Amino acid sequence: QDKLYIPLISKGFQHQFWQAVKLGADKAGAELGVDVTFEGPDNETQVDKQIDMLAAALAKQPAAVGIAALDSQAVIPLLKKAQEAKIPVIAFDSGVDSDIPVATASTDNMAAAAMAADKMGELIGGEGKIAVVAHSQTSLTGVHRRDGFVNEIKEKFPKIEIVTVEYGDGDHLKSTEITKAILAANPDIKGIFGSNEGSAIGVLNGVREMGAKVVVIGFDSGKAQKDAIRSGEMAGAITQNPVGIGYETVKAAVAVSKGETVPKNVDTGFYWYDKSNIDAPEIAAVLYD
Amino acid sequence: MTELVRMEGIDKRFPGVHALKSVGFDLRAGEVHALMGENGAGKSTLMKILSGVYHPDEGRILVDRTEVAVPTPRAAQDLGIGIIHQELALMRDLTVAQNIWIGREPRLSFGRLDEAKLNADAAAIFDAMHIRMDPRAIVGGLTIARQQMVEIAKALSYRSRVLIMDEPTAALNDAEIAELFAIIRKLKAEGVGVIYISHKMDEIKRISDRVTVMRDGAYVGTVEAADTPISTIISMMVGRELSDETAIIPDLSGAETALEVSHLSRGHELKDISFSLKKGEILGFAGLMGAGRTELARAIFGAEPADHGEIRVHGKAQQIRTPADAVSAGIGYLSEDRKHYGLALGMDVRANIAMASLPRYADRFGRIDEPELGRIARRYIQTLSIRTPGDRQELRLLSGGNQQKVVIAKWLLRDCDILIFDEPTRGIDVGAKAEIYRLLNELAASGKAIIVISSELPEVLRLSHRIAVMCEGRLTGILPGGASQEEIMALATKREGLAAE
Amino acid sequence: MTLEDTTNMSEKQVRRGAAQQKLLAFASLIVLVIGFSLASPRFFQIDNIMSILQATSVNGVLAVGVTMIIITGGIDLSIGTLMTFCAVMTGVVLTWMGAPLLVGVATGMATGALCGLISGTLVAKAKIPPFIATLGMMLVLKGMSLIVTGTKPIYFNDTEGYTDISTGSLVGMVIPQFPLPNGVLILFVVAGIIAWVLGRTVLGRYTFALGSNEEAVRLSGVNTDRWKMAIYALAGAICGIAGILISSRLNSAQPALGLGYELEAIAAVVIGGTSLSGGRGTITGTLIGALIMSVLTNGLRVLSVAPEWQTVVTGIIIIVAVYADQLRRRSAN
Amino acid sequence: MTLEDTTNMSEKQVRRGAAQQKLLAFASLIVLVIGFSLASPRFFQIDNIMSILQATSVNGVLAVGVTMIIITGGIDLSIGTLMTFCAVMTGVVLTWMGAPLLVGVATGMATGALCGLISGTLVAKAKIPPFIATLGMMLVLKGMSLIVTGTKPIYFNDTEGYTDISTGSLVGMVIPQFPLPNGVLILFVVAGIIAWVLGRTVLGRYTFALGSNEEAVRLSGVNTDRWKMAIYALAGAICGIAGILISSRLNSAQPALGLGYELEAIAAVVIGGTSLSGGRGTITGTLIGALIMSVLTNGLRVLSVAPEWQTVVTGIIIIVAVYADQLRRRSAN
Ligand SMILES: Nc1ncnc2c1ncn2[C@@H]1O[C@H](COP(=O)(O)OP(=O)(O)OP(=O)(O)O)[C@@H](O)[C@H]1O
Ligand SMILES: Nc1ncnc2c1ncn2[C@@H]1O[C@H](COP(=O)(O)OP(=O)(O)OP(=O)(O)O)[C@@H](O)[C@H]1O
Ligand SMILES: [Mg+2]
Ligand SMILES: [Mg+2]
Repeated sequence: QDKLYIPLISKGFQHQFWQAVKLGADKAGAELGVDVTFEGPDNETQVDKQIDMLAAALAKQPAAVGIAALDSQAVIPLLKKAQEAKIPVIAFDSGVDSDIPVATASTDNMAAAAMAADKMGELIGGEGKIAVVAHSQTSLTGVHRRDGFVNEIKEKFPKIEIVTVEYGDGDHLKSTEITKAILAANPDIKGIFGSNEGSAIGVLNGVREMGAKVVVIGFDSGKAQKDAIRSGEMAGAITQNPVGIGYETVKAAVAVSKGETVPKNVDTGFYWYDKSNIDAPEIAAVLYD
Repeated sequence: MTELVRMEGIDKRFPGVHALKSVGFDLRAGEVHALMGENGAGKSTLMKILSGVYHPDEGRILVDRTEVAVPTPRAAQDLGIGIIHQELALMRDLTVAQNIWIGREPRLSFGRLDEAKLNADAAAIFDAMHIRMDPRAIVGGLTIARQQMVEIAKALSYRSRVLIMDEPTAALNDAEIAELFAIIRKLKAEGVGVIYISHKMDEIKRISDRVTVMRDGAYVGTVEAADTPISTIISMMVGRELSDETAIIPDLSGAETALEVSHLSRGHELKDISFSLKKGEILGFAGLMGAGRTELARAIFGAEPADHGEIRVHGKAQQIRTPADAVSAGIGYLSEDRKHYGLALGMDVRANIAMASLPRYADRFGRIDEPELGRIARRYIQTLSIRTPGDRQELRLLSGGNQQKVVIAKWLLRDCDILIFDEPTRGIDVGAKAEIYRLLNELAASGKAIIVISSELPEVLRLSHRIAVMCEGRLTGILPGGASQEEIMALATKREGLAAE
Repeated sequence: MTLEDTTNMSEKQVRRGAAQQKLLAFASLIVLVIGFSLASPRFFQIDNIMSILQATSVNGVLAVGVTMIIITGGIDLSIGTLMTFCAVMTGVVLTWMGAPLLVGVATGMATGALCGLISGTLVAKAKIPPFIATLGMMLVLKGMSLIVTGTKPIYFNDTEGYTDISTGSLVGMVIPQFPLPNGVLILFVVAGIIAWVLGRTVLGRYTFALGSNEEAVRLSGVNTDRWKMAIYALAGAICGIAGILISSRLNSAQPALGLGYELEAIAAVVIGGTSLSGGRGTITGTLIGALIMSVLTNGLRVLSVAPEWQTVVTGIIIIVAVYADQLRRRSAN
Repeated sequence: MTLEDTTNMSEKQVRRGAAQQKLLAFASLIVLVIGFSLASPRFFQIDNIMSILQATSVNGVLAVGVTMIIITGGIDLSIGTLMTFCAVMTGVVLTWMGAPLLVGVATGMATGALCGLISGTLVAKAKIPPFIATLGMMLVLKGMSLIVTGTKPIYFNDTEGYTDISTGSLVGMVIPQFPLPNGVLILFVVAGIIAWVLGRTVLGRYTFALGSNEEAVRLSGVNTDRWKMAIYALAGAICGIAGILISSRLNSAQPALGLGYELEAIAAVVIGGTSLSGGRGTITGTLIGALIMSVLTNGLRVLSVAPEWQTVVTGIIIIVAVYADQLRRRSAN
């Protein structure tokens, strides 16, 4: 009668991306008959808050625990504790610098952002000015997406100039104001990349309010981005498979806790979607509102 | 005469203090009934009960011979009871007129204020009081005396049938007191009953019809003012006779100069002031309200440093830019506004007494010698007969006069060579006043140089070895001790315009 | 009479002084604007100026609301999440229940007023320190927004004209060269009304009086509790307006937004010279404070200053601006 | 004499009252702990209690530091980012320059003291309101941490024993059943020292006096500016300790961390009964406040309450706890 209990400690819970991960986790929980809880700190700087959460989760002596570490090293002492208590650990979204996790279900954010850069280069014809509105200067996803994008542009498109990289904390309004300032400072800008949902929507808003003609490339999914892509305001976006990440994490956790072996790395993949393929079944399956 | 108010068997306890012990009191229409008693006797507490601030533990209140409840200040107002609180209860960021009419602002439609009427009404009240006051002045910028005027005007504006005045003249000068008395007489004629609390004994004879005396929270008796000598009232208050002494002016010709102020000026407030003070001397400062005595003291003390001029202490020129400079040069200053500038009301008696002398009672780790401070505090509580349940009582719970004594204790403990007392006996009862006069004389005799600023001419005359008089920021003259009141008033009203003629 | 003379002189002085003061209060702002204009030709463009104003609107409205509370000597930490909650309730009424626009706007403001009233009651009746009462409300409202929406944004796609509330331009329709966004117009209207309320009405008088000496007001027979509750409720309704503005701009009610907006608004108020200990403050000051903040942010971005340096420079300039203001006040004395 | 009698009576009463008060002050905390223990058997386990204490350590240390500043009637918004900056400077000295452990710890505290001194100078000498001065510092320090580190965390892998500062257990080495983390020990030591400073030393006395009536203290001939600067500097040094604790726990200096920690610490102080208007407050209260907050957070997590409901419940309980405390104080009067 005692259901298995599996807590997932994520990097956040309010953003649509994390809600989609939660959706997948809950789905797996329902299918496999286990209790799943899902929580994360308010923002991605709160490394110690996440550690407190992990500690509270371990206190509940779960069957296994899932963690999307905000810092790849800071969680290690607690993971060691989990290991001692024989609680298997599954890493999701991004890995940790340790071999304690028995499995990792994540996306290669660098590669995903590089794909966005390729599309941007294509769409603006390989030259001109562009800008990046990233969601964080310090979080792993923020840094990886920024670097993935910037490096790819530098490598492949020497004629494209990235005029600025600004950070809007994923706050829609802040990203809007940033975009407007970028447009004011660089009226001849040709494209802007928003590195997560909040940033992308902010860029879209800013472009709209300034009445500018700019290629907007987004990241993640959500109703507003989907609508904008359908209407052509946004050229396209990269999406990961958050539902899949959540689902695979719980699935692996259950398997491990039952003593089965699981593959060490589960790459849940990423996809480019635009007006042309947004309704294709394999894309529609990884998008969320 | 018809009876307006009767209080019977009023009992009130505070933690550690039995403030009122079954006190009775009555007030008739058209009389001025003085309420007398030492500091902490319970006068203010009794009046706060009548005006709805405190609730009695026992006893009843009758207004027009019917028993009433006075749960809130509002209820008291509705019963026609108005009060001037001893501790000024003003909104410092608001203007004079706004303070007076708070809660009763004349309104236009949509909750709009009729500011013009507000100011005109306030101006009318001041006109009736024969006082010049800008209704639009911010109250926080007024001197204590003028704030007191605002309180009085506010109380008058209620047109109450019962008007309680808790030490209304503590900060006032003779001229203003005369105006106030004229107003009280007019109110009396209109049938208003006035309860009058004061520590100035001469006022009692001048204005009151009956006198009720309290001691230690208990009712002592009620007498007719006209046929009871002051000395009887005093002995009812303090339970013993007080002997009145006059100043003995010592020969200071050989004494060395302690303080020399030359050509001190600041803005419009202080104009080219020079004087000197000898060791062992008490120099009184007289002047009308706003003459600039407080400003002068604050300038010497570095609270608001002067623009020009020189201050020499024991012959040495001193740069005094802050009070800390002044204190280390050996100058102490007791402010006239104890609430804002003198005391930390949230702290206890002991801490306040020690405030200026702390480092002296600390070791090199900064650790305070609490037992010693306790002993000292209790010693001052005894010598100044400060009425408090103990040296750890928070200061805000002490009666006004007892708070004043704590400020005095603070400066006595600091033991400065030069002491400036600005209105040292404000709100202090006769018994304690005599005690303070004795203390000041002793301090002088032991070689301290003392400046006493006072609005009470008798006090200045009683204490001073010499009397400096100021008018509108100028020092208009220095008179020898024992000068007549007329001489002083002549200098106090010697305006610059007139002087030029 | 001499006294008469001095009074008059000072009266005149005071008036002239006041005019100077008002102008000088803008000094920091003007210096900033001139500085940025010299540094980048892109800064002083009509489009960018409109952006700056637009960026001021939400924070400005919040700041105006909280100015009242700060003048009473209180504080309101819940304004950011209350703004969001109002946006969410507007969304619920407009999108989920399909009510007409006006009903939605009214709901947003009513939600704000109600929550403000709750805070006010906690402060006035339960005597809970404003910091705690509104900290509690901040958390409660943050959670409530997520609960009501199921953590998903509510989009206003079906409500015709909702985005125009903030981004349309009535002024631009009359004077095409000056496309002042409606959001800014609303900010000015709200600021005007509250300035009037503070300066001319009974409510305003008690706002200052409460902050100056609450006990004295109570002793004067005023029902201080009731007035305080009214002030918190009014401030709450203004947060409701901010909620409508932000959701109209984002065309959605974002339930996770809002935290941190309170600090920005309070900063604008304090930069504008309102004292946190209550009793004094002006709406003009608050507007200037809010403008200083958005000019700074925008200007540094237009100059493409590195983001980490933007924070450093912002911090320094805020201190310097307030210091300059401090000196001005002292010398005016 | 009557007064003599009352004195004795009151002295006794006061003492008995004080003891009762002290016990009752813990009431909210105890009720919470009992409630959670009944609700979940997992809550009152030694491991979980240690987690709670460990989670209190950083916030507790920050709160102890800012308690002093709040008692003076000031506020310090920069504590969160200052903590981070101190951690960063410690990292620079230890990891980049390879200095010995003690030098690193000293650097962290010195950095804190220096920055506190700057804030204190801005407040005391330049007369900038504490809210603004420390808001400015908060931004400056936030930027500085990012600049110094190049936005990347500094790891302490090469510094032997650095993580033990916070996560090791000296107590556990003596009493194995009670593995109290060193971080908590440090919190208690810091709290003890500051409680002593506040209660027994000249600095402490002036801390209260400044908050009670600064002008009166100044007019008593005390160099208020210098004392205020000393208090801010001491509080800064304590932030330095918090920085060492958090970086030792995370084995890294995270440059983006810190924003929001100030609010949490200030909340703990105010929940603990210290008045934001200054003049009164206790370190015991602050510790209780910090514990209430971490017991709440942990308990709700152990009960697996949904995160959005966690916020709502936290908000309500904070209000209720402070209200209960309010009632207690009133009835004690
Ligand atoms: N709120 C209070 N809590 C505790 N004690 C109080 C309180 N209010 C007054 N007391 C005490 O009650 C006694 C009476 O105080 P009260 O203010 O009535 O004296 P008073 O006669 O007006 O004295 P004074 O002439 O100094 O104004 C004093 O001992 C005072 O310390
Ligand atoms: N009638 C007045 N109108 C406006 N301001 C006044 C008036 N009277 C005094 N002041 C203010 O008070 C200052 C001087 O007052 P100060 O307190 O030094 O006088 P004082 O002689 O000590 O009188 P007081 O008895 O009031 O203490 C002036 O500079 C002025 O600012
Ligand atoms: Mg009294
Ligand atoms: Mg004076």
